[in-house]
Amino acid sequence: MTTRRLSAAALLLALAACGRGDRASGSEGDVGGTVVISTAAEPDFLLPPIILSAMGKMVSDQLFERLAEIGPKMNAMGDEGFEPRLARHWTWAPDSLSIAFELDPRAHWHDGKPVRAADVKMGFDLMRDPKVASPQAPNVAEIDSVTVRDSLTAVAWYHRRSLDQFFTAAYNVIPVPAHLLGSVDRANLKADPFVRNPVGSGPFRFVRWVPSQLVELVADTTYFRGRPKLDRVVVSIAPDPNTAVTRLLAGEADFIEVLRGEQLAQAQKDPKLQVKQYGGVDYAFLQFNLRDPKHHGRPHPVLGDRNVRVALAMALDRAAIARNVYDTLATVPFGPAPRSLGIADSTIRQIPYDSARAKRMLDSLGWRDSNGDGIREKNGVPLRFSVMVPGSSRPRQRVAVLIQEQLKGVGADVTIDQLDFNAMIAKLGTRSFDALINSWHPDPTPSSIRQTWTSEGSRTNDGSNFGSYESPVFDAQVDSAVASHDAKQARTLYLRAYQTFVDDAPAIMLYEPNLVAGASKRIRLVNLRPDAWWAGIAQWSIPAGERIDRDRIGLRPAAR
Amino acid sequence: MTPDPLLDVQNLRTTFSTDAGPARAVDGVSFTVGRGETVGLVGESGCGKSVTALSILRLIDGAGRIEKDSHILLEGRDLLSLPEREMRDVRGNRVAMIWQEPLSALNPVMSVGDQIAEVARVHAHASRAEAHAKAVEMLRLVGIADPEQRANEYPHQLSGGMRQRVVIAMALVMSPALLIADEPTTALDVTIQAQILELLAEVQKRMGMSILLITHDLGVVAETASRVVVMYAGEVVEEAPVRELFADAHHPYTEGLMRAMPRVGGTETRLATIPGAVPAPTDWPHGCRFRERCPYAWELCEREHPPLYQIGAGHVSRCHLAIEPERRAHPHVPIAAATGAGAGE
Amino acid sequence: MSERAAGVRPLVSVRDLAVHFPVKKGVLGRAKGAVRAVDGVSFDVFPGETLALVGESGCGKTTTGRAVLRLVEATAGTILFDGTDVRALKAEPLRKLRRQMQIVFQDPFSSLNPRMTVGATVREGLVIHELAEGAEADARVRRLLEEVGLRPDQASRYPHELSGGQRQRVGIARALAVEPRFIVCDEPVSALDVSVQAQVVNLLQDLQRDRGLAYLFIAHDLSVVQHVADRVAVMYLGRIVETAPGEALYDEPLMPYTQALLSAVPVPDPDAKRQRIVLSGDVPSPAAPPSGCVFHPRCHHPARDAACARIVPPLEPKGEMSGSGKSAGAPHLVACIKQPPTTVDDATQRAAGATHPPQRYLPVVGAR
Amino acid sequence: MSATSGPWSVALRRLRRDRVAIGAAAAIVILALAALLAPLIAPYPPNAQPDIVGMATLPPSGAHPFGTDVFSRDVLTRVMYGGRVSLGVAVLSIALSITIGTAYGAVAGYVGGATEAAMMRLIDALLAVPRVLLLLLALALWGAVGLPALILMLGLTGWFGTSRLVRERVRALSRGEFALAARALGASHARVLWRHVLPSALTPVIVAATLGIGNVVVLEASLSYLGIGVRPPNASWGNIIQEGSEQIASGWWIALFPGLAILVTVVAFNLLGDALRDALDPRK
Amino acid sequence: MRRLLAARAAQAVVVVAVVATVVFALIHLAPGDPFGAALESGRVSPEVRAEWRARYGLDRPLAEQYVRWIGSVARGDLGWSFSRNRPVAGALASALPNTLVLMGTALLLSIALGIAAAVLQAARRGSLVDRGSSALLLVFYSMPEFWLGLMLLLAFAYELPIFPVSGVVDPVMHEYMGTWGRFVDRVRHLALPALTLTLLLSAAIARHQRAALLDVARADFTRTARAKGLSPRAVLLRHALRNSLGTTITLLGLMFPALLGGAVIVETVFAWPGMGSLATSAIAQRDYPLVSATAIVGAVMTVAGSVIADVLGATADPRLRDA
Repeated sequence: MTTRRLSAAALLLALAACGRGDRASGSEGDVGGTVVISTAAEPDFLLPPIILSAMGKMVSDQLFERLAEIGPKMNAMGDEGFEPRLARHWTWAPDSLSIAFELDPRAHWHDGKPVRAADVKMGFDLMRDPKVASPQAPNVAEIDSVTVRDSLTAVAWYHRRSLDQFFTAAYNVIPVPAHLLGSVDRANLKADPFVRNPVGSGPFRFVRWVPSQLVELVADTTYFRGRPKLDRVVVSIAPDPNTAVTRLLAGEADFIEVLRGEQLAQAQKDPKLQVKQYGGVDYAFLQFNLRDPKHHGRPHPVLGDRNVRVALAMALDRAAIARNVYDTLATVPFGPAPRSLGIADSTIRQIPYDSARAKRMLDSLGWRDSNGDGIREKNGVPLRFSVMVPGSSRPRQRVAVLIQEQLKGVGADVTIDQLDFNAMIAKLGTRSFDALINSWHPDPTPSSIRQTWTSEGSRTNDGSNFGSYESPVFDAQVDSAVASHDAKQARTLYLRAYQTFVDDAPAIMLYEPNLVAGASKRIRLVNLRPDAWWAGIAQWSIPAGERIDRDRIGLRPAAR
Repeated sequence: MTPDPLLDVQNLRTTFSTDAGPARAVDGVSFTVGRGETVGLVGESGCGKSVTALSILRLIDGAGRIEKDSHILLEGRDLLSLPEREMRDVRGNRVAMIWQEPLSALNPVMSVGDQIAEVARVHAHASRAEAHAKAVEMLRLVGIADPEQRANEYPHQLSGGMRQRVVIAMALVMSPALLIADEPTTALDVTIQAQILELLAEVQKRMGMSILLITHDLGVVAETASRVVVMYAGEVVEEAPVRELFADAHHPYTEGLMRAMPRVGGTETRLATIPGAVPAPTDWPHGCRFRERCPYAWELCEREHPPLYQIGAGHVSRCHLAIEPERRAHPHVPIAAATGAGAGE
Repeated sequence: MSERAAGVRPLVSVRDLAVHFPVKKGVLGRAKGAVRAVDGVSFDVFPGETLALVGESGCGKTTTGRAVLRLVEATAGTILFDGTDVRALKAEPLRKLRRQMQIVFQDPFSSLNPRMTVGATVREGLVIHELAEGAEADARVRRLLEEVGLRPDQASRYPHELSGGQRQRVGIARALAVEPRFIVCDEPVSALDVSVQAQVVNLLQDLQRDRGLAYLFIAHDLSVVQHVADRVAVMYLGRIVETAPGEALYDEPLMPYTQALLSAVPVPDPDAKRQRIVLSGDVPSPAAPPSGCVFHPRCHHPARDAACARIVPPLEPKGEMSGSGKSAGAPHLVACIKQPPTTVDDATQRAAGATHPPQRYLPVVGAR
Repeated sequence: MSATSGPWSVALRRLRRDRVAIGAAAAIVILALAALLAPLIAPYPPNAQPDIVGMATLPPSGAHPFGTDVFSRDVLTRVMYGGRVSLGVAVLSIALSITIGTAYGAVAGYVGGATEAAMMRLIDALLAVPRVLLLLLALALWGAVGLPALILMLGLTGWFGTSRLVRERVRALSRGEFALAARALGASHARVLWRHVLPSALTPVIVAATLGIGNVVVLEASLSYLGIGVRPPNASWGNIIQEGSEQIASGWWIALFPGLAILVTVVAFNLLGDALRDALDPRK
Repeated sequence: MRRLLAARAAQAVVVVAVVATVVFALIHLAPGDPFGAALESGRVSPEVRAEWRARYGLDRPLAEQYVRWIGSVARGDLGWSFSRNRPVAGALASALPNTLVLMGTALLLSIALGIAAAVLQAARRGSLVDRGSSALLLVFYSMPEFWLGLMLLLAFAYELPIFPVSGVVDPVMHEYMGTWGRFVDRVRHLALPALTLTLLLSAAIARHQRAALLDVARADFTRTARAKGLSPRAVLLRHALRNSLGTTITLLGLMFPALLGGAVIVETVFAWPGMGSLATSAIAQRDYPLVSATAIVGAVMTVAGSVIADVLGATADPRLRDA
């Protein structure tokens, strides 16, 4: 599941992690305690501009504060609802081509130095510098530069106006300590000790990182917005997802972001554990390559035909597949957007499950099994394609086997190509595949669909439209939806685009899982957001009466 | 034979179970060894002489066992009825043994001094230092130069002759009453053999023990033994004082053996042979076991297993010729010519 | 070496044969010294005669036998077989020549392929040299088995089903199959019991008589050698120290080593009273042979002195041409500078530190 | 004694008297037959998913003696089909590695000298890398591999030990007396090696191969457990266990039965190998 | 003995060089650019990619790359780990001690256990104890490592939670424990992985040791010892055991790679952060510098293991000392 997130890294990092800015409050009684977060992923780095992994993001979000946080309505357009963080307030230029952020003078780095405008500039510059080769450079592409007006005022300058320009600077540009990073060798930033031993400005301080074992954070009691309730957060790194869950079940860890299947059932039975659904923004799909993998100029000999794709969609009992893999914890998506974003709905017309009709359709298209081997052919081309799945994702491997068998029932031969993650990325890059089972973790702005499904996303190097779905109709519908400034109108336009998408079937939507976190009962979980379950860690607490050994360590440093 | 013998083996029968059925390797062997005497036990491979030696020390293991009605009396005590613990007191103490292959008889990973000392530790309950001193003393006794140094060496560092001296030293630690020497010089070169035989004669003179010398080499027997027991097919076929045996071998097997043996200084240009080969111990012929190879055999030999006939003073032979001596003048084949198509092997 | 009986050319003629085995050390197996297994050996074997090579274990007699057949490669020297330079032969002519020179091994068990029947073993030479095939080969195998005293039906037996003597007969039949002229008999009877040993010795003698074979008979047992050999060469530490017709050697051994060797052989006669020379110590290592006469450290010759350690004794005639029958006219050669006559004159000896003049020393006269 | 008393028939006679060997051989034959005849005797089609919602992960019952897996497939059927892959991969890769190892070892041992030293240093080095690591490396480098490639890789990484064994035997035998006798007869090197040396050198190899089959079955299972062995939809015992190891608490039968199949196979091959070694032992 | 060590050290260098070559060949024989995948993610600009390639010399001819590679291995410069984002040497340095602890513990325990079992079996040859324990050991010997590990995990971490499921120490509490507490913590974590390896390894050792003991029991010098009047116990312990140890030690030297291979799998099952886990994760992530380094370190460990086996073997057997 971790790598599934990683596979959507491109989008993940465009994601707005928003959090309600509750001030730390409450009695002495709920301050203290240790939460051990179990995961199978290891952070890559702990310096925001070079982070690519989800777990790196999760940890760095505790260490590094951003300028402003998205509001409870999760509105990413304009600055409505955004709450101040490092920035006390901000001022739009009259032409809206620049925004000045005024920093809170109380904010300070964990080494005691105050947070300054130069730190904001440093955060931006590192993302932009080609020597750094920041994977997040595209996320700040809209920003031309960041300048220092005075020591507490940083100004972001934009190329052009856009709906999410505030979001881009407030969320994506994360200030880093210029006094510590000013003289680093940017070409070798990844080798700099700082990236494994960071000094941040957030509610938690960095303590230690033992590779492949753990990352330990401790509450910053001098945090300018009030100390977090927990004393300590430990990310305990397991080598594989199973072990990660096992640690929770064995009481060695306190929290895991996703439980499913058998392990969920076990956790539900365990009197020491709680489970908590928190939705999710992921959606998984069977994506087709519409182009011939060997000659990109030609359509795919089998999957280039829309009718074939529709017939294949009809042959899949997606409800049963979701049920088999996730039991009741997943639903079949309406379109290329998850329910939790509220943009897609049941008005979108779906391709029904009807294998008899699928067979008839394939017959009428000329795909017939003439040689009796159970596989249809047309003009000597067999109805055969391979499906890539990452070796690291058990659910997707399982789905692949289910799809394989169901499509075999209508005379289509699917071979499963189980690849390790990097090999898959390489094949996606060169578009040399037939189909894949993939999953996106999109950002809260529906406009991100451009990157994944429009022609724009298929042509550019950064785009993620690996299947080369290039429908002028869909492109135009998306463009007009993005351009719209009226939320209602935008929704209608998006729904129209989604319908086009579903009818063209460049991908068959499979399921959107409803994420269930598992945690020790003694932890009071706050604000598990569908897109960022960690947003509220600073507000999590453990009542004094329920504490165990590790909660009583207090703030003292490790004995070593 | 000898009054009040040191060792009195009576009707020893040792059987091994094999795939082909029970093998009666030693089948009713009786002989005695007097005090201070050297008895030669002679025979070809497979005749049971080594098994006899191992049986005396009760070192038959695995598939072999000594039959119930056998007796081995050492100084009047039946070794076969001793409990194992008491038997251990006999081994290496009252009865010691030396072996054919000195290299494989020595533990390759223990210094020779330790291996000799071990005997003193076990039987004399000597301290480590005493035992070591004893080992050095024994090495000196068997004529090894620089014994202090040699005691710390390992078997592979010694020459073949020296190894055999070590084995002898090990056997002599407790001044045993009986030394069983199983082909002690067969694996050695002739010049080394001379050294070892000389050593044995010397220590016997000095310590006065009895020696049971097992060998296939009649030359060695002639030079060292006072009495000879000849074995064939698991049985004693002839026993006589050494001079008498060489002068007047009675059993056709002994006779054949003597004639088949090339000798330095011998004049015959062609050796006599014994046709055929030793039968298998799982399948001894009935009647006389030698009859199929015997130039004199007649129907009595097939019908009746010959007993040990008394031939002369201290001379017995398991051959019916004892009762029909005139038949010796009429062999079936001229003995010297019996060669060539010996297809019966 | 021997020019007796003019006109008779030796079948095998060996000159200055040396076989050194490198002693390897280190990772890359560099040679660090050598074991001089055979160190300058010369002899002739004439058609139809038996030359015995006698010595104790490690003296190099087996290596010599194998080097003659090029089963081990010689380091130096020449080997002529019927005029052909064996050492110079390429693989194919050598293979062909092997038809004429054969070997019988000591251990009849390890020298037979346990996976091949007696018949296949004997037949192999016929196949290799394309002497016969099919039914003809079968017939020849049967004849050969009969000739060595086996039953033809034993052709289907495997070696482990045979007795030691029978195995040695198979080994002999294998050698005979290719109709050689010369056979190296490498301790052919030392692994056998006395009664069987006599059978095999007689068989070898009969075959020699019938087929006119020449034998190089390698043995350590002097009593067996006396029975089979026309001439005897005694080896010690890789060298021939004495060579003579059988009778001469046994009657009057001149090399002190030979004397000790002969005197050590036990005699199966309880009344024989003989003086025994018991050598002290062991044979030195062939990797570091003593200087001068290799036997000098153990020598009992009364005239032994410092010169023995300095002068390598030449193998030189010491007695009159003796011998009878096949060995008639063969010289008695001895490598000892203290046994007169010697070509190493007094002056030379004294220069090498001699304190004793050579003197005739015959402690073991008339072993016969 | 009968005419058929060659070393092999003697060994066979000994084996026939060895009750443990008979039992082991019987177990292997049963497993092999079940695998070979799977298409004829398996109760269900191997990949059929009759009801992925209602029949998934059912415990053993009369209809499904080994239960069903997460895809509602019959585990007994899968284990039978998995045996085809597991045993087939093991036998073929062992055959390959024995062939390569024998050829390499025979050449090294027969030629001797510097060539041999160089050849054996290479073997030392290859043996110094744990085979699992070597396979992980190779399999990861080549990405998803089919069964033929997996067999090839198992075969190519499995011959080092064999070559050492063969080298030692060939070295000893080719310098031994019966090889010398053959050379003295005028046999060519090829003939000596082929007719005299190799047949005797192969005895321990056959024992090693028998023991090796068990090892490869385990190895294949381990690789599949690490996710780089036999890939779905091909069932192998290893990847059935891998699938089952995630259901270990709710569907223990999925991993248990293929695990038992492996255990029985390996134990049987080990027993048979031991018995074979005893039967071929000339000392007895 | 010193000569033996020197020879083995030279041999070790050759072995490591060959392993380095094989690894290089493997990586460069594989289809595609070996370091491609790590650099192929769409986020890296072509210029940066080119710069990285230049930095690792991937733009040079193969021969030059090979020379550079061997040279850097010889200097002990193992490069940069893409997946760990740190120098390879650092990643190895944190993993190696864990592997050594695991393997060392398993090795010592299994030698003790294996030899004890073998002695017991040999002393009671053919008895119920002998046959029963032989059968049990054979079953362990035949089990896949991961399977045994999974079963132990299921039994002792899940069903009967006596031992922790993974890791070397309690990730959180260990740093805050006293000395004794830390020791107990380490032992508890070590228990299951070490037990898994120990069961497998001791089964192998016992099987071989038993056979070796029975072989020695047939040897002539054992008979000599009995003829000296030694008790069966003394013969077994003083003569047979010491002699048979030689073959067992040799076996251990030969088994070292297999032990390392077993450790790779056991480490994976128990999430033991050692060389094995490092190797498997590096391979999964195509982190070739790290992969190569683990292979080389594995080879060095194997060679070291065999040198130790040789030295121990020579201690146990004086014949080898002079060899």
